[in-house]
Amino acid sequence: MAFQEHEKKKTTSSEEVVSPNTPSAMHTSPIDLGHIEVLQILNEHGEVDSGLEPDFSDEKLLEVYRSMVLARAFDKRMMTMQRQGRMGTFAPNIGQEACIVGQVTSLTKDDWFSPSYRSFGAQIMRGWSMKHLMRLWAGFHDGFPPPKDVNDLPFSIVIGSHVLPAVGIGMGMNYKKKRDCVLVNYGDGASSQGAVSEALNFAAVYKAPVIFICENNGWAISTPTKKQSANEVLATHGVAHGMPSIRVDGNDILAMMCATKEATNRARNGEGPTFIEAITYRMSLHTTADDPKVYRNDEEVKVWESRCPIKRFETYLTNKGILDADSIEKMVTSCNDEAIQARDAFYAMPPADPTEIFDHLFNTIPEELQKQKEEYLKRLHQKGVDE
Amino acid sequence: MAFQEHEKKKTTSSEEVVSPNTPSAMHTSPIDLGHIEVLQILNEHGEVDSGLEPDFSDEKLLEVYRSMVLARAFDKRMMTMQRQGRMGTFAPNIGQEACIVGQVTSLTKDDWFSPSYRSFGAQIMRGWSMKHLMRLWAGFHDGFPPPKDVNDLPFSIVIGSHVLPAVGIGMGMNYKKKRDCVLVNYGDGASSQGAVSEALNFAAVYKAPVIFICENNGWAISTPTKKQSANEVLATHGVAHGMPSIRVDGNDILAMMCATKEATNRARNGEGPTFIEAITYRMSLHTTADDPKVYRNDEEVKVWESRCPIKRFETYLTNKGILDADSIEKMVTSCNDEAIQARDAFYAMPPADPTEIFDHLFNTIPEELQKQKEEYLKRLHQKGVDE
Amino acid sequence: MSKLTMVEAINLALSEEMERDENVCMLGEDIGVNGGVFRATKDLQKKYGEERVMDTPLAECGIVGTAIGMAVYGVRPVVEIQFSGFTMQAFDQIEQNMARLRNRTRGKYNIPIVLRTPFGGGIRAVEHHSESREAYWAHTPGLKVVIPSGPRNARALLAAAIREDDPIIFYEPKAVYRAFREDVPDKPEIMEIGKAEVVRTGKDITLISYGAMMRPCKEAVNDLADDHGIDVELIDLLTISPMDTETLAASVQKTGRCIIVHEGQRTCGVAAEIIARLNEVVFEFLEAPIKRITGFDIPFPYFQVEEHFLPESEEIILAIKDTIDWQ
Amino acid sequence: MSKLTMVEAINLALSEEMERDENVCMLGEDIGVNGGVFRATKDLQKKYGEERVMDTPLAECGIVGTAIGMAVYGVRPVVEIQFSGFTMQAFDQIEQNMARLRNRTRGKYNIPIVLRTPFGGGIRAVEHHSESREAYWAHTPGLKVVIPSGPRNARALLAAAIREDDPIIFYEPKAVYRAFREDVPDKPEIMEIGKAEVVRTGKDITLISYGAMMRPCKEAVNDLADDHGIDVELIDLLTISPMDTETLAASVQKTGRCIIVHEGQRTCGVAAEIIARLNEVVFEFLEAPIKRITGFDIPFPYFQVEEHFLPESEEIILAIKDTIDWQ
Ligand SMILES: Cc1ncc(C[n+]2csc(CCOP(=O)(O)OP(=O)(O)O)c2C)c(N)n1
Ligand SMILES: Cc1ncc(C[n+]2csc(CCOP(=O)(O)OP(=O)(O)O)c2C)c(N)n1
Ligand SMILES: [Mg+2]
Ligand SMILES: [Mg+2]
Repeated sequence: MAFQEHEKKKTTSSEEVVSPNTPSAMHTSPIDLGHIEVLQILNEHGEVDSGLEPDFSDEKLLEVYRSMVLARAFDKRMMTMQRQGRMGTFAPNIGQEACIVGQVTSLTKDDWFSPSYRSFGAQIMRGWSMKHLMRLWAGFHDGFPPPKDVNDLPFSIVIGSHVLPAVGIGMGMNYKKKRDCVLVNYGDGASSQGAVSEALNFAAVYKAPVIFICENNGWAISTPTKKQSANEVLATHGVAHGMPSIRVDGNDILAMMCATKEATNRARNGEGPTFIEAITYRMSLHTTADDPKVYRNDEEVKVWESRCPIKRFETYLTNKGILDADSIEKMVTSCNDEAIQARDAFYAMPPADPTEIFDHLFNTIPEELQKQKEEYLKRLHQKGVDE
Repeated sequence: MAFQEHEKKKTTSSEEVVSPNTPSAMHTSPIDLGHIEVLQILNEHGEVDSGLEPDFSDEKLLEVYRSMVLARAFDKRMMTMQRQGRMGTFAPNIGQEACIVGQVTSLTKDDWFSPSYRSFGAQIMRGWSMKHLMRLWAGFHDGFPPPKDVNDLPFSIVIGSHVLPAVGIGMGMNYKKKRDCVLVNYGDGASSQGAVSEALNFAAVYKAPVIFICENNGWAISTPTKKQSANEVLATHGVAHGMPSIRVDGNDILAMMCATKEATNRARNGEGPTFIEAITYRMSLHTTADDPKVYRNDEEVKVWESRCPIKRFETYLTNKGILDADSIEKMVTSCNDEAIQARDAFYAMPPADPTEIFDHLFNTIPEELQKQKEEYLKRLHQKGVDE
Repeated sequence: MSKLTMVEAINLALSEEMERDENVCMLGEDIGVNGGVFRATKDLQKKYGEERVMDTPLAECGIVGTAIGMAVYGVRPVVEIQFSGFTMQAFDQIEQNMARLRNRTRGKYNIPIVLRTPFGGGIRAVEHHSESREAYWAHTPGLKVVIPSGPRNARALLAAAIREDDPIIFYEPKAVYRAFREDVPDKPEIMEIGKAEVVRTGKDITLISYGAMMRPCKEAVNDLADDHGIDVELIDLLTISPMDTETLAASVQKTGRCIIVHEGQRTCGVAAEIIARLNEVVFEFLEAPIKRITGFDIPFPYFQVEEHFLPESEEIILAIKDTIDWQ
Repeated sequence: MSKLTMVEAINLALSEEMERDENVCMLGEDIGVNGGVFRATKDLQKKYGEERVMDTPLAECGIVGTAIGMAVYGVRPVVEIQFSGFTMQAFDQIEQNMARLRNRTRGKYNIPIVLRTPFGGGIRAVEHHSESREAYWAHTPGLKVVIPSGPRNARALLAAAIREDDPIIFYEPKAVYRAFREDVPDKPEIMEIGKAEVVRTGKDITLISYGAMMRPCKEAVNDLADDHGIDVELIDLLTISPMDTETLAASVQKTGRCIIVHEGQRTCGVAAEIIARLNEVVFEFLEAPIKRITGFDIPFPYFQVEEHFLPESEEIILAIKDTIDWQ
């Protein structure tokens, strides 16, 4: 794909540049920074760029499509539960399904994923059951550990704080000579955190097998991207730290699949990290505690409705003869049902165990902490909380 | 100068780019990142690029030349004192005089300067007496406050930690509608600190009148720039954050003077920050506690000797007829004398006052702290330390 | 007089101080159009403009670091950190510059910053949103740490903080934000920073707390008076640092017994410091060990069980009875 | 047996542990060719290669943050932060991830990191190079904090720390680095983390300290024994958190009197915690207020006057005499 070529070009041009501690004369010719490629395969109308069309199998395409529909169904179910007071505050992923689902489609079980809090669709694909995710967002401790055999970090609550650990996992892969990779996503807002810059730098310096997905969805709560950064092309951050960087239409599932596939290939081949800026849009609330009416106008939202990643993909799949109105409807129903079943299973789960909050901080609970635990158990006992 | 043009070009190209939260269609054409201009006016042999030669007055040129010679004389004096055990650990600026002195030549008294620890020449130009700087590096509290009427921050010891406050000063200037500017310098090593990225971002977002000088001197203690960053063109950091960025030959005093002059003009005109990467070389020890023989070879150092910023400037000034061998010798002697006088004046200063360490933390010393102070004074008394 | 919630009272103080002094400005995430995620800065941008109420990029270190520079330049920034857990992102700037730049320059530059941030549990929030880490700041030389407990003192202490020339960490107990309303005078009011308040005098035992924990303490005090005839002296610390040792000592000298309640973790917490001081100055008056009821030395738990982590009045009552019976 | 300085003993432990377990690796600034600014990692890169002894970019948050990821992946990073003052740059990663990721994942991921860093004053360094902020870490749930006081225990505790599966802050008293030599056995040695050491038994008073402050304490103890017939029990804390309350309490129960000495700032410091605990568990045995001789609540002063900031034996002697005479 185009952006590998770009990468080659860039390397050549930067070799010309004087290395300050290499004794060579000062070059005075301007340094060409090259281009950032922009990738879109399916346009807003679901029309495919035939020159770029990938050849994923029909099964793969349908699987991915279903994941997107399921992500939306899950979102809606969560919203209802939240409004009924049966779910904690959470961050809907509606409108970003192509970006979120697409990014993990090239990952294997041995790869790692370090998600932001707005990554339901991806987490489900990675093997988290919906019931488990509900448990997590409803504030149960047992919701946090990733499922057995799933190599994920729990989602990040502190903006940007999960990016450095993700890079560290990549460095660990290099250390252990594994040919796997790590994918980490974060938002336009997170891109302002210094720790994220440090992460890009470490990844590039150590050629760690990391794929950075910067989900530029236009907003960080009430702050639009143009107030977040004077350079709205966030892919430039990747360039600054010396890694191949691309901008992708994040509402185009094919583009997301292709871009991440290429990036994971690079990573596995020892070629180091890749930066992908995905342009998408947060269609709903920031979280259920937020009211976007205060800070953005509906028209903007409407325009983005017309760029819906699911509809676009449906058009493509319909044109390809893989889907039709009927199978679409069935798929939506089955996903809604699955979400409802998950909800029921979640409701049937046991209440939280208040006694275990001391047990996992250390491998062995230190004596002094054990005393505090006993004090706490006494408190529970006095309150009549069953253990 | 070239890099303003470059800036115009960049703006145009970035306007083409889709603003994610502005409802416009996704562009798929590659985003041109443009070029980073590289500025050198005096080459290694002291030959001037006549197309770029600035017309500073002879007095100005001589004043700057003397500042460079004085910076070196001061450095040498400090080194002797340190080796005699009469000075604390310090960071020599030898070899970087053009970069260090040149950067402050366009600042006025109303502007602010936030220096790194390797900025003697600049601090002297800004109005710090050498005696005062000696006091500072010898570990006296009264050495730290900048002199009356000098708008500087004290030098930064924690790498990169002074950059955000410098940007804040620029934001304060905007707040108070002042047309002044702030200049902050930091090293290639510091460029890895996340806080420095945040500073670039804030400056660009708020169009703060800040000039960033990234002194790429090849080394951060034992770490060469190429291990610090996978993209050795550190000026790209400025580009990533959306500000005009240039690379300058930091051993070329004319280039440093011109680049910073243009940047200060931009800042005063409300056009926001500028990023200047200055390529230079740390000729001596990192600090007096360091032994570079452990990690770098002498040949590299020798090559850079031939790029000496002072010699280069001498050649130019001699060719121009402003200097000759005789006046050079006189200048060197007079600077050495001045440094010796400063040393003598420093030695004649009173010993440190151990009693005042409680007095400046707060505007009014809180009662509880006053009790601790009394405890401390009692300790001094018991030790027989005269107050 | 109007009946305000704490968050309204804070909004009022901010508005009054911005009105009073044009050098007062605000920086924070989503504090502008959005009025802050808790609406503490509601309408202030509309009133005072984007230049004085600045939405920032999402970078706490950046916010605090630039506020320091603004302060050096003579502006008086009030910083909002969205949740106190995210002050960790700015720890370096707080510890290395905000708390020390005045000292470093021997008073040449003042750093009149107020760093406001909601702290504490009780609102069923996700991890990192319920922290009480005031002890970090109390342990950091150069900072003052102020914690209001109700609408009226929040308004008066915040105004005082904004007028101070030294940096202040202003921890707002978010569980109190909308918990109750209180009469707040129409005219601006100032409360001295550095003074604890004896909320109720009593002779049997001293109970010391602050912030949201004042509620269970008050409940306990009332129950004990009503049902057990135990007369508790209740002290609201209000300023954590510098600590008003005198008021605490005077009380314990009288009662001989003391309990301290806070949400923050125990080890090296604020209660430890109070005990150390009382041990130093009123040792001979102590008739029982001083008890601390605090957060445990584990991370604040997830919200399904958070209620069990937070001290409640029953436990305070038991502790008081135990301490009174101690021999 | 060989006579080693503390910095040599640390180097030895690092080398032995890297030899023993190929998953042990190191990250830090200038630790490779340069061997660290104090030479604690001298020659280790030569021995174990660049992949295991990694020079990093100049970003402490980056170092700790990536080490966390490596640890999650099963590597065992030993991190060097060049001076403990710069751990502030990594505060967020330490508090939010290093200390908590195990808890967050209910034990799915271990974080076996040792964060080594030189702390404390006494070497005439510039600002930020003499910090003692162990109380921050003691107040942070999820961390263990270990502070050796001599070559032999440094080597044995560091080896133990590297073998632990939980994150450890390993504070090295830099004033001790080259202060004296001590016999260190040829064979690797392990000392249990979490145990204080009674360095000298005594009956009159308990003196508790750690790190570089053990030197003036030992001087004081010897002087008191020789010149005044006062029999001091001296305890080296060694692990600050979790604290060995039992050993401390047993001693004070016996002596009835106690003094605590540390360089770190006073308010909410380690001494405050010790006092709070002793108050809780041996209140009835206390015959005098527990005294603390600590750093004052100001930034560590510049080096012309730093000697006056640091506690010395004369003051400890006076305090002990005062406490013994107290009534
Ligand atoms: C360090 C930190 N600061 C602030 C917050 C509060 N906060 C939560 S989400 C958010 C905005 C994030 O925006 P972005 O990174 O663009 O992600 P998006 O929500 O758009 O997916 C903020 C400010 C936080 N969680 N962590
Ligand atoms: C936050 C922080 N980390 C580490 C150090 C120790 N240190 C002092 S100078 C230095 C290297 C700085 O290199 P660079 O930024 O390139 O500046 P130069 O010394 O080359 O001028 C280091 C690591 C420090 N002072 N602050
Ligand atoms: Mg966003
Ligand atoms: Mg450098």
